[in-house]
Amino acid sequence: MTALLEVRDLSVEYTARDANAPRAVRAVDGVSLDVQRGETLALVGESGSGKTSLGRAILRLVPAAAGSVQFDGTDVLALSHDALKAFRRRAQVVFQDPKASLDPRMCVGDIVREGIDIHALAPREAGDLRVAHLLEEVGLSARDAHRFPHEFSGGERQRIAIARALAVEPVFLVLDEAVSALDVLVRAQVLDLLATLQATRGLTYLFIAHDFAVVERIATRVAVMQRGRIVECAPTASLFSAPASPAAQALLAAIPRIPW
Amino acid sequence: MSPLLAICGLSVDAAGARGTPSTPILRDISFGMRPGETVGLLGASGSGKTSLALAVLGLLPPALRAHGAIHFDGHEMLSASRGARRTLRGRRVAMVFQEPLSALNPRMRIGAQVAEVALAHGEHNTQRAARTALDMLARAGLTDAEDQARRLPHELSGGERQRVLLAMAMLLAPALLIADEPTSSLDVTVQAQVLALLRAEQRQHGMALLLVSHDLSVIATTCERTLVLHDGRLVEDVPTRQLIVAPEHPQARALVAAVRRGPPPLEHGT
Amino acid sequence: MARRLLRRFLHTAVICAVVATSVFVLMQFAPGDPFATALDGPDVPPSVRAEWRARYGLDLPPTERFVRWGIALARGQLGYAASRRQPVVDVVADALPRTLLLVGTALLLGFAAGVWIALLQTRHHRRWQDRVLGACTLVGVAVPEFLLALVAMTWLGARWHIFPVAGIGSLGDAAGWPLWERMIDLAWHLALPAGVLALAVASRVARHQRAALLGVMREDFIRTARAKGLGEWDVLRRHALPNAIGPVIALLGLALPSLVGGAVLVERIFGWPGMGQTLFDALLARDYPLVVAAVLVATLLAVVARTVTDAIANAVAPRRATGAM
Amino acid sequence: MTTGAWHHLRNDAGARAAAAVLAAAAACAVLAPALAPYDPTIQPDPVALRLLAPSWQHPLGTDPFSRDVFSRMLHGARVSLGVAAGAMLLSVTLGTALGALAAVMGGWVDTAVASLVDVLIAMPRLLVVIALVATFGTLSPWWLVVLIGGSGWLTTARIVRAEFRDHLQREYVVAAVALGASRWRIIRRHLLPAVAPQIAITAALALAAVIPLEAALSFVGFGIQPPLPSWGNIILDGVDYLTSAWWMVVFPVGAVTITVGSALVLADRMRVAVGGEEHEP
Amino acid sequence: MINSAVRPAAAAVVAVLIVLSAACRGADTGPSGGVLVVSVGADANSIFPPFGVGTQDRVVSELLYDKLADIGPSLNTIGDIGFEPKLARSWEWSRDSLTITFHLDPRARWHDGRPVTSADVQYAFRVWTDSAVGVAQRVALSSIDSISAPDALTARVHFRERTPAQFYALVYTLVPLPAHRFAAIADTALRDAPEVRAPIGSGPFRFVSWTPRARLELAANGAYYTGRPRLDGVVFVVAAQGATVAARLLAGEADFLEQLAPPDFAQLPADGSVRAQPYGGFDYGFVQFNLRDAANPLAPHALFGERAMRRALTMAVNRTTLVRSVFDTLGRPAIGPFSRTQWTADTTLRGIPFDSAGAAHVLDSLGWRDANGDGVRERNGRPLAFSLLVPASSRVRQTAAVLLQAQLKAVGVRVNIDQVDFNAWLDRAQRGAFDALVGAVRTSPSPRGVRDLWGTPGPGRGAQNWGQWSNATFDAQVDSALAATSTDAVRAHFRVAYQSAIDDAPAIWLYEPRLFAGVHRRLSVRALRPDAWWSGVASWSIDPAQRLPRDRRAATTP
Repeated sequence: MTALLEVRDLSVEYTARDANAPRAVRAVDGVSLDVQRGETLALVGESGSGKTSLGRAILRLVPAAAGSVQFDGTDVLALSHDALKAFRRRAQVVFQDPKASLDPRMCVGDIVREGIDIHALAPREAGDLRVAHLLEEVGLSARDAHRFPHEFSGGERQRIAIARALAVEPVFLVLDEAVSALDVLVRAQVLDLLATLQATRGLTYLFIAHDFAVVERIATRVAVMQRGRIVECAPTASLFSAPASPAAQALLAAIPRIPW
Repeated sequence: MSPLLAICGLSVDAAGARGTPSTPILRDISFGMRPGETVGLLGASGSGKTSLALAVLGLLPPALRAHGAIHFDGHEMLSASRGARRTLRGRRVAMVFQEPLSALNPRMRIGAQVAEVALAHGEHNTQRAARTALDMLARAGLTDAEDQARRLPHELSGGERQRVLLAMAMLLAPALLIADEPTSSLDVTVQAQVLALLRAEQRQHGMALLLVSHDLSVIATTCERTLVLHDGRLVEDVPTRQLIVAPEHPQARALVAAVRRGPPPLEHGT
Repeated sequence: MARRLLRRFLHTAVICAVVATSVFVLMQFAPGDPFATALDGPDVPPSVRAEWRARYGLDLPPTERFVRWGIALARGQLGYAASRRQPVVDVVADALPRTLLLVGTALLLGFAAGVWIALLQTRHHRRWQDRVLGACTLVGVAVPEFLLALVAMTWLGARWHIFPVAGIGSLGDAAGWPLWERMIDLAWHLALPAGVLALAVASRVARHQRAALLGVMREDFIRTARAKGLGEWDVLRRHALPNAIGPVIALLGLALPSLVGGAVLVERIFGWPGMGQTLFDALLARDYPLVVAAVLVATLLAVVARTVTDAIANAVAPRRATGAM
Repeated sequence: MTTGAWHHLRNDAGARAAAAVLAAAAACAVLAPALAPYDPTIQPDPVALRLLAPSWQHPLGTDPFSRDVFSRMLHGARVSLGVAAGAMLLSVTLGTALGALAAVMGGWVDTAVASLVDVLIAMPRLLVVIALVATFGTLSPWWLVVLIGGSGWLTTARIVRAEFRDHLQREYVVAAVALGASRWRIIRRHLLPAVAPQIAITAALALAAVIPLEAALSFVGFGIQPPLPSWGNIILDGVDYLTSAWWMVVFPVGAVTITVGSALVLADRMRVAVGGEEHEP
Repeated sequence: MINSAVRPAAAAVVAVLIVLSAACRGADTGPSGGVLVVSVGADANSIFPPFGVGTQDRVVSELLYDKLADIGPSLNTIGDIGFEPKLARSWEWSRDSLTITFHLDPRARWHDGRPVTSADVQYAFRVWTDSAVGVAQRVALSSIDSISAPDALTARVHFRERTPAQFYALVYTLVPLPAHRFAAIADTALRDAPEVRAPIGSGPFRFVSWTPRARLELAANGAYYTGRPRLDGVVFVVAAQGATVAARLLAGEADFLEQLAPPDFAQLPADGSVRAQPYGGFDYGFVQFNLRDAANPLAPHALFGERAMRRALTMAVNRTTLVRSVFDTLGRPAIGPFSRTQWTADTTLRGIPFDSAGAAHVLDSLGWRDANGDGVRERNGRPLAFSLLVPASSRVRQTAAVLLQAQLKAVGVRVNIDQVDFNAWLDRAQRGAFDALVGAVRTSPSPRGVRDLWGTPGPGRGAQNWGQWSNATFDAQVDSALAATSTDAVRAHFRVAYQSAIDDAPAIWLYEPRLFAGVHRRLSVRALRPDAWWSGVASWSIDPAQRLPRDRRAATTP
């Protein structure tokens, strides 16, 4: 079976508006990676290492400067308008800051059903039912559909964001620092939820994080990024026991250990 | 030894909009700190940790009202005059904030920002203040301090900024340092360095440290004693070791469990 | 840096070309010509009118006139102001310094006063000082400038003789006075027109500055400054103001054209023949070389003012590095 | 506007007072024919009854044509506020459309709109309107709306463009893009509601700018044609009598000031409601 | 326009002032020194006589330049009766009246000290008549063939034809110019030459400085041939806003204001520091009907083509009320196409009386009836409405229009006021693109102007007859009047002409303002000549006891 996602030599550039002249900054520099169906590939690196850009380029949320992205056999970077819309049903994203990623002016029900409406997946009442279902699936209550994001805690908001992503029934989720902004307590709960969803829905995750501590629990494999490149990619267990790159070693050393 | 800080029955309320009842943020908090003691304040977000820290400095937002008593260094902070509180802040009690970027004045050179602490507390010689600031910046682990002092905050990395904040807080060797989530916005690798610096400074000057965090692993490495705050109430006040071994309150137990659990038994794919 | 200046220059040139062309085209649709008043007499035969039109090229087809005018303009020849019987350059050279003086004084005074008011208001936020000053600035923005000018002229000038009613300087042997006396005389004549404009500027600046200051006062670094043990005035002056003044300066640069617009009526009322009045008269006289020149000068001034204020604003408050990319 | 901001605004005494004043002014305008004791154009006796001081018959006095100033003020509200509201709506709509277009389309559209704004913002609005009025000769109130409105969209366009660009970067919009939402849907469902408070603020500011503009235009003789009363031409009728018949100037100027002030206060309070205005002691 | 409360007081002031000013007239000797400050609303455009057009141009240029002779207090324009010698000490006519020989005053000097010679008269004639220079009033000298200079102090003017007003036309238009200064400048370049902005004249005052749109300063010409003026200087201070112009006088910053507006009377200081001095004016205002269709000049106007309609509208207007409202006591209803100050004026003519019932009756009989009850009459479904073109520059005319609008509304006529800026107003008036307009003229002392204003448009007449009114009787009588040489004959012909104009109603003759100059207490003025208040400035004086710092200036003798 081929990989669900094949990224080859992907580069992303930004125009930095410096004081003097605009100059191109290469955020992602020739990255290649595969994500197998049903696995969780963790992408770890310090801030500014280009992991977020990589994730967004894969979803075509930012333009790629070079390279290719094959998703389930089709070239994502060459998709037509309609095909792109179809692709967006299959690949979804959850962002780091649950406060910023939810439209504060929409009630939770509307947020979650936006994808259903865009892709015309269900008529009015059936849509409501689906929204209720989704909310319950992520650990909220159907009644929460009428409330607004600001009435929820951080963890709950992230659940809403997950429900929104799941509404279009994707097979692939980019979790862009999806738990980084959460308290340790909530973080564990959301990670549990993600694990459960992966199990029940057969999802594939690209899990972006800056912290080995969270990755350890959820990832099948870990890719370590540094300055736009992937410096190491290995199964979780082997990476944790024998990190090869200095970047991975530093990250590993930084996990706070409680002196039991 | 007489306590450095004694908080008795502290409550903080958010004044509600007209007509609506006020919401309690902190309820009836009491604890004390001896000079040189390191205390962790553990709690989930929204538990009122930051409000407690700000209340000690008398920096609560105007919408928040505090009741009870905060005795610090021979003063009653809640009833003290503005001037009296002002002279204590920065000199006897200092604070390090969570977001080092936003906590620094974006258009003031960092050297000047550090030196300002000295100038605000009786130092009139600007050059001497600048020199003190440079020494402190160097001690805080800022490489090439003289050059860095001339920079603006956005030209520094996150870890460097937090060192600047720490230098600012430590400049006049306060009796009490309050660190509010000093590491949570930093990269993991930098977190460890900043915590190490904090511990080193605390030990060298023998000041008291109140470390506020939601992460027990941060507190556990630094503090002798841990307070657990839940929903505005103090639910645990025990030595850290005891908390880790035998947390009593359910919330405390959850917080401990969150960092204690190893990798979960996940079944990958099929 | 050179490239940026060049870009800016080209941008300005394009703006000027667009402005000049549109004004020229607009003026073609306006009925009447610069000699309407001059030739409005029973003993002026049509032949004389035709001669006059021919003299200033008004009898040419518009396209040809446009081409000729464009070429002359590109060469830097602003032409002849038929309604004023002077070269346009002379008219502008006469009026521009006066407007610069008036608007410049008003701007500086108003800005300083406005910032000061805003500082006071922020210091005493939500107390009576804030409310009283807030009410004053509100009225200062809401009352039409021309009325303020009329009231000032009527009472402070004509009734109470505190300031001269109008004019740009004293009569008599003023020309022979020593420099400093002439400066004082000028300031005395400038007081009312500049004062009225400054009042308007101060009110606007104070309102924006107050809002900006309050915005900054919510920032974390203000809390840091307080945690250092700084007094409130120091916090305001040293930390809040430098971070809040940039947008207000930039805004002032944007507001300059409207200030010039308000200056038209103020100049008229106080007999202060500056650019605003020149442009107004030229518009009514259909003196398009003068209109185009005045509009160009106004445009250039606005562009320069914006460049300068943007530069100041940038220097005062360098853009904060935006967190992630 | 978020519900929070809306709630905040509704509980704000200043905002409520300002809104009440504006509503009252609007009510005067709408109900002018019913409220006005006299026909605003009728001249009972332009010799004996001219420039009468306020009295029970004429609460705000009479003008140099013996017309009732109170009735003219009420009918003037109709014209002045009508023109102002029309011009405000036009300029805000135009500004929102162009600003949104520039932000969403980017590229040359953005450059074109930004350049246009750059050009127009350099010219004094009063003079632009005077030039246009002089060109077109007499203007009906409708044309005045078009001219004033057409020259006032710059601020809104700038703000909408900046806000749109800001929101386009935010994660909730990126999330919508990731869901496959079309541009139009993003504008309609996310950006416009997000920027609506800013648009409302610029609308209030536009209103505050337009009312004095009409007055200034009347003052130089290019405003609403007589005998139709507007606040501006009531001031013009009275400006020669500043010292002898104060009522001719005080009331219309007062009306202009209070209306403009209310619009400004409303804009302020909206800004506070949206952005919060909290200040630590 | 005066507040009703102060009106009686103002009337009393006016009465007293008339007496006072009469008393002043006698004072020929008086103190010298002091600077006269005149507050004006419009700056001069050109102070060089040939290029002057506006009133202010004339004011300044006539203080700077002397004419050959000046019109006398009688303002007669026929022959040379009453004319006073100026640069020309004397003159004589040839027997056929086709030549007038002027003898220049040998004492006359230009401001630079050079004598005034006959070559200067010749040069002036060339400037006025050369189309390369393009002087607007060229046509006024069209009857002059040439000017010869038998010697330096004799200028002989040769006319092509004799006309009653040939002397007036010559001396009132042609002003000797300093040939030695300008002859080197090509005629085509003269207009824009910088020299004309700082001219050298022959008059009682010499040019000092000019800050356009702000102030223009003149100083006494110490070498003036009839003696130095009493004033040390004259300064004109300019402000565009009417209120400011008046405020300057009222605040004592200026000594003189040509014309007080009605609202100014309410503001005259209680201490009497400023008085109002009446003098006659040559102004009258009217509503002119366009007898041709605004869109098609060949077709008659749908309303005003009918004489009965014009008369009916005239009948509907209560001019007494209108004038009282606009001017209070400072104006009078106009009688016909002339001003009462003109010597050809006739106050005994039959006007069309105010009679709104009569007007309604005529309109009814013309078929204009208000069938739909909207207050406006209709005929064949077309409402009785027209637009009235008003210049935004004139408050008086705007006010008159608003009053007129209300009065005509009362008889079921809807007037739409079309207020445009002066330039557009003039453009539309000249193109005939209007229904009716509110016009006002300031005529010259000569009755000739009436032919251009109201004569049938065509060669030599009707240049400003924008309403295209045409009346053969009027034309013939005006021609006869202007050809007549006896004043009685002139009056008789004009009487018939005026009456035919009044009866035919090409316009509603609205008002004639009385002029009141504002004069500060410290200033003594002579009688103000209706056509030129400035004619006697050289003999005005300022009370030495009331000198101000602004009167101090360097010695004025060159």
